[in-house]
Amino acid sequence: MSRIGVFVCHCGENISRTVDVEQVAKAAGEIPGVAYSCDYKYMCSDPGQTLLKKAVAEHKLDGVLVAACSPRMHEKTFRKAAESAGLNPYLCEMANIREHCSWVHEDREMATEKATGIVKLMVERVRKGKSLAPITVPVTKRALVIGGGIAGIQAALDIADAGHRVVLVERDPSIGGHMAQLSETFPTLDCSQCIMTPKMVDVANHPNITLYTYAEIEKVDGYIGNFQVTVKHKARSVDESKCTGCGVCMTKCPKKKIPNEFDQGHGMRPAIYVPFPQAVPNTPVIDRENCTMFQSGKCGVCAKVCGPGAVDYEQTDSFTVEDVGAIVVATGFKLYTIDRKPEDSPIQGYGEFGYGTIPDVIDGMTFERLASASGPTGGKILRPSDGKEPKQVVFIQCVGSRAREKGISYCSKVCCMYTAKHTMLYHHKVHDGQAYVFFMDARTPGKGYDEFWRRAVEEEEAVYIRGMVSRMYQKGDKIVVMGSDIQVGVQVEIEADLVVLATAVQAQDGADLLAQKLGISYDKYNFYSEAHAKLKPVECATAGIYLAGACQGPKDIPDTVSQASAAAAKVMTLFAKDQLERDPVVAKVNEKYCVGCFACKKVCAYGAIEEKEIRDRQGNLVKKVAYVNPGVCGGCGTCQATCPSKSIELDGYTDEQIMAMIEAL
Amino acid sequence: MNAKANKNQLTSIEPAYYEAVTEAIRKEAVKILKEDTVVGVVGYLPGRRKGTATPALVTSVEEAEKLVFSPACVNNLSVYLTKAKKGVLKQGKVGIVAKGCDMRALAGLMTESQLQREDLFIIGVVCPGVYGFGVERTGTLTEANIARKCRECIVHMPEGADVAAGTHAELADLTPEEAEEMARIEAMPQAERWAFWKEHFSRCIRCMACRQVCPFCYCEQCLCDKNRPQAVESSPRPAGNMAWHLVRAMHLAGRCGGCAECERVCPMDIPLNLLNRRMAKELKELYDYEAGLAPVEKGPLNQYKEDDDQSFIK
Amino acid sequence: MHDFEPKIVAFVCTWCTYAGADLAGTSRMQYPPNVRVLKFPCTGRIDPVFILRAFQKGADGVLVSGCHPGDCHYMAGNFHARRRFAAFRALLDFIGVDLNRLQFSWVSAAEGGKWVEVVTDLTERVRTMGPMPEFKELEHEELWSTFAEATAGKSTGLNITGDRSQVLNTPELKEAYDSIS
Amino acid sequence: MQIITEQNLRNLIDLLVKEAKLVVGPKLSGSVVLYEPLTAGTELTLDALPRRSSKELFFPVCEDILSYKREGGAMKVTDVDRSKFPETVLFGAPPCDAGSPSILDAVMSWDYKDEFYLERRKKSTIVGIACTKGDDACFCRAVGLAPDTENGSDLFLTPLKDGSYACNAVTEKGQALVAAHKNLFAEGAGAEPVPFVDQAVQKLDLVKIKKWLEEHFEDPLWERIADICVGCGACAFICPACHCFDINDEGSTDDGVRRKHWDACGFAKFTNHASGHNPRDVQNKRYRNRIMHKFKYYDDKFGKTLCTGCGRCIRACPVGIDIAEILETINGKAE
Repeated sequence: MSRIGVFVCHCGENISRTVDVEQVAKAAGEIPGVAYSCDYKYMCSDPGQTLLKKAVAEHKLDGVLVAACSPRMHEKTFRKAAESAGLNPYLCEMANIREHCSWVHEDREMATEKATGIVKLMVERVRKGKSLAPITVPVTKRALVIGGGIAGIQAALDIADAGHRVVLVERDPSIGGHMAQLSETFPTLDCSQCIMTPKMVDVANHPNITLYTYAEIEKVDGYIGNFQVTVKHKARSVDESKCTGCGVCMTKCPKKKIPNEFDQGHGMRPAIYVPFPQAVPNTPVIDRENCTMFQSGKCGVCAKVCGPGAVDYEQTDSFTVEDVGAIVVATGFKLYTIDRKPEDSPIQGYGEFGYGTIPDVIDGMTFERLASASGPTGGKILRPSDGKEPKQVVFIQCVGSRAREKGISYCSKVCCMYTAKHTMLYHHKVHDGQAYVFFMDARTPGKGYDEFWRRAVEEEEAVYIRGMVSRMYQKGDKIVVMGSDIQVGVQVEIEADLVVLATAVQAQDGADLLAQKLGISYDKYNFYSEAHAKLKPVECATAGIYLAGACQGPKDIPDTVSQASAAAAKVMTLFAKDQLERDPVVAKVNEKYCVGCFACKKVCAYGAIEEKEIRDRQGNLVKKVAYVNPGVCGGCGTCQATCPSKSIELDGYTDEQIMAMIEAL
Repeated sequence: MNAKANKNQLTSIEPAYYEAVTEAIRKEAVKILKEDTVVGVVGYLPGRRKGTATPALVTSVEEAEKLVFSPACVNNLSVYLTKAKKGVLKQGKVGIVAKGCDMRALAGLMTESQLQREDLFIIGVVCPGVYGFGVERTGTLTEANIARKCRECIVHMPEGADVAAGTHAELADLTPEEAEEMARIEAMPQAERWAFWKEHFSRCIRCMACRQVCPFCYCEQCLCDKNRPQAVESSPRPAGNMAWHLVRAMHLAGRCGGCAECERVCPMDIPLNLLNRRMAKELKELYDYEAGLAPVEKGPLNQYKEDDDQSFIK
Repeated sequence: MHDFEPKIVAFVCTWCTYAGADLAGTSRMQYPPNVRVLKFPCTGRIDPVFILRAFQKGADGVLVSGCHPGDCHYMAGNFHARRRFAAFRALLDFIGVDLNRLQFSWVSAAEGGKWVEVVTDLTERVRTMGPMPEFKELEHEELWSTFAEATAGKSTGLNITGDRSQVLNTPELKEAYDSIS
Repeated sequence: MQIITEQNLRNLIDLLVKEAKLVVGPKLSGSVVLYEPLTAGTELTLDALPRRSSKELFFPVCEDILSYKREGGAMKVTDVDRSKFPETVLFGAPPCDAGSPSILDAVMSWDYKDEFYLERRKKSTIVGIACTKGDDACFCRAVGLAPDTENGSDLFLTPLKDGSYACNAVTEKGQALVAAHKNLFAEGAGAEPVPFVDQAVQKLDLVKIKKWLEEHFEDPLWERIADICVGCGACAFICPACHCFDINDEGSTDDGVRRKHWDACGFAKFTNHASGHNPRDVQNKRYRNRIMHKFKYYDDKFGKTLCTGCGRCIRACPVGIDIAEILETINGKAE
């Protein structure tokens, strides 16, 4: 039989004013299993806690119930006190007779009855409670950052600067991401590459960073503090350890007319290439689909000219397994492209804009490349069709974004600002040109942002037309843009030389597949979901995985960098301890009775449940059962309510406790 | 018999149809046993009494040649793959004779990781129906002796089987008795509904035939057998009986494939399948889910949509 | 005081509704004292069996309350609970339980007022409905062959023939009994 | 010979009800016929064998043994008042039901006297009736009974072709019942009795079967016939002779009721030890126990066969296990 002590608190007069605390203490003393009960003015005070500790010793109590305020207020206080008296802290509970009773009722008799009822319930909870020990998980102090754009670079540098080792994995041959493609950045108009490339070099040179480019995540096992990540190193056909980056192979490659992805297909590159001159690493990669050697077996020029003999046509994909304790996901975004739209694209429509069919209708990123000094036009604004300088340019905002009927309801956040920037860049480069912008509203929250936008409108002579474009068509070498100006209430028709579409920011291709490997959740647009929109904006629901940048949703550079540093800080917090300590309120499986239907696994939002094989002594498979990884379990108990045989049980909220409480109603 | 051409006019299914199915099953069972494709075949053998058949695991060609299919083959054999005969699956691939409703159970068991498709060789039966209980069990199947569940069968064709025995055949113009009964109960005033079920459940003696024969009651420890804590009283009294049947219905919600074996085997004639039907109807209406039409990743109560109905929540 | 004080049981999640009820307290809002709160980590933990059991053990009304959709501390517990209880409601309705006795709600940690409203509404509604007889009656019903009048002693206090309490009060037996609880 | 008309039989029931006796007989309950208390003679339904046997009159599905409550430091225990068990008359039990108490008396009054059973037994009078129905599951003749076995009944009725019944007061209880209601019975030759139905399984050599069982505790037969058993308790629960029960405390550890209720050797947990070990770990061992208990162990101990051949288990078995067929098989092997 248990020996429970019940301590009824007056809380000054807060409780005793409406509840007859002496009566409650007396009634509590008669509950089976209660060995001691008393009341006291302030249980949370030092003398109150001393009273509790003394009673535990004197009356050999094996459980404690403090009937006082909300456990949200003082549960920690009393559990600590109980612990110092030698009790397991989880055998100390609180009965809430203040917030849930004395403060909300006036009738003394009924409030006293209710308080007694609450105490009775909670005594049962203590009685059926179990001692629990905190869970500790060892932490591997090495981080993985997925994605080598500005978000990944920032996160990797921050973590590495803090003295921890980082593995940075980038899918493309070079890090840099979208930011490396940009010409100048709002709201300061500083050159993107000028601020980006030093950071790229820092990554390459940092002793704590292992950089894998042209690599992808193949598989993720493990959990917070203990992930095992398999990285697939795609065959580069160039041995990185031998290559000096001299570039002779590229100049000698006979196949040079391949549209360059970095320039949105508006520049050319050879079959063996680095994406852009400042690439990190400066090691070329062979584009096997376009390489004559790979396609017909005849060529081999690059191998012949390579002094160090780094070109290796036989190279195959290879794999490494990286042990890491935390993962930062920074996979960025892609821009919605109409012509390359996959059949199942969530966005439908916009065929009327002629993108992909009219050569001089381009997207924002292409304009960035046209405006970039390192771009295909050397920084001159020349239109793709005939290389002429456009004199009338129409910019259209919200192409894809905020168009619920076309599949995307969110705002892409950066387009208002970058379109304003585009009008300025255009104005700076083509002094006699005129920029028109069709827009719904200008969204410019951010430091210096509205000032920047106003500058575009007021000083840089961009004509902003509030309204949408209904149709565009080619007329001679002009593009006729028909739209409405809803402010003036007239139809507008502009004969433009170039049209720039601010297409929507979308999740990266394969974002969902990566999420499935990582076991993190994503929304219907494949953007990754944070654990809490307000208070856990960086954490994933899956412990030990953090988000940085536009993979979570459209973001501009300052926000991305801030979040990347925040994610890095979270990783550092995790790495600050050798062992991770967690609340022991986690689920456990009764392996004897589990039959492996894995309903628990299906409802677990944390991915904490794994399949475990039970084998006999001969090694034959007996059955598969569920296994809860205590390091990952969040403790919600949804699994237990789902399990038909109750072979999985949440410590701290067991069926036995709950049933006993119901019995005591 | 020209079942295919006249399927809408059929008022009876003659024994010849079942004989043809029997032949096909025997042929297939013999073949897969001879070729060592399977270690055994779970099928039906004739019973001693007229109009009865009994489940059997046959492992030899001689036994396989005795397998039958008739309207007396009421059992859902999939239960043997999770319970009494589950050991046989460890020895190798198993053949099983399955009607459409049994196929739904198999699909459900695959959904719940209890079976792997590759471990089974499914001899599907194009089933026109089986006998009900308390009816004349003569050779010919008619509206008068067909089981209640078969009247509303949507799975005459055993989709997803390795082979199908029989051609299409079904009785025409059967009144949906079970749906009508369900509607009748739903239309009762609430107190009358309570009285209806209370009366039925009070007869329950907790023989657990409903549980034991259910392909989905494969738990090694039934919640209702647990005594610490005792969520459901194990004594056969009205209180515990009510709790047991509610728990049973709830645990089968979204999983039950509608074979109605629970109702058939109840020695106290409790219309248990009505509960299962009611839950199935609700899940179809709310989440557009029908159990067992194919193996799926998650059942309706193991998943959610953010915009699920919540009109009942304040 | 009323003629009938219904027993109301509330199953609530600790993060939202329990905190909402705390807020009602700190705001000194008033509501009927009939409710007993059982705290769970999440509505996802709440098994329909608990509701059934509460009715069996004398509850006249049951409230289940948790975080609003999207606010779940555990991301999806309340979404799973929503489906589970939608199904369970249908079952109870089909079996003939008046669903007016079973209330579901989302009450956030900020909604002290809503907690008061939900609890008050349910208490008053159940009060007008009167005691819930169904499950309670079942608890006392026996099959005919049990001869209920012979065992009526347990519920009415009558017909007590033998009092073995003296026998069972030997230290050994007491210890044996004590050890199992 | 004493004759009672059908009307007078029903009148007798009415009179007994008025005398505050508990009158139990086959009665339509929902769609099934069960032995239930009759409130009027018209409720008696004799055209079908009740689904459950009449054993529940003496051995209820579930009954309280005691109730307990912790008061202060002491546990207060309250017994059931068995003196409240009513005087009972059972009507319409065919020999396969009426005969069961005389089989069970042996075990119930063996080393431990089951006071609950014996008290009920003492207070009951059994009005048996010769069986003129029967189907291909019946095999009472094969286990030593017959449709007109009077043993077990206090008063035995034989249906006559004119609808009346020939009565034979087998015991003093039966004589007392007739004597107390003399005017309902008439002396006469009576019409011809209604003929009995032929039974499919008529002859079994129970001695030989027992011998075979003695020698074949381990035998492939068990696996062959019993592996399809799904382990429910339908056969045991509706059996007139099965008498296993479980005892459960229901309620909390402080306040509750100790109940005794039917159990079945077919349940997987029937022999499960607290240690987790289960000596009857597979279904065929459990089914073997069922046969052994009925045709060997009980005979060893009490010289009786624990089966009345009512055929209920054959009709009810979800998977068509046919005890008569099994006995025939064993009989054949034992030759």
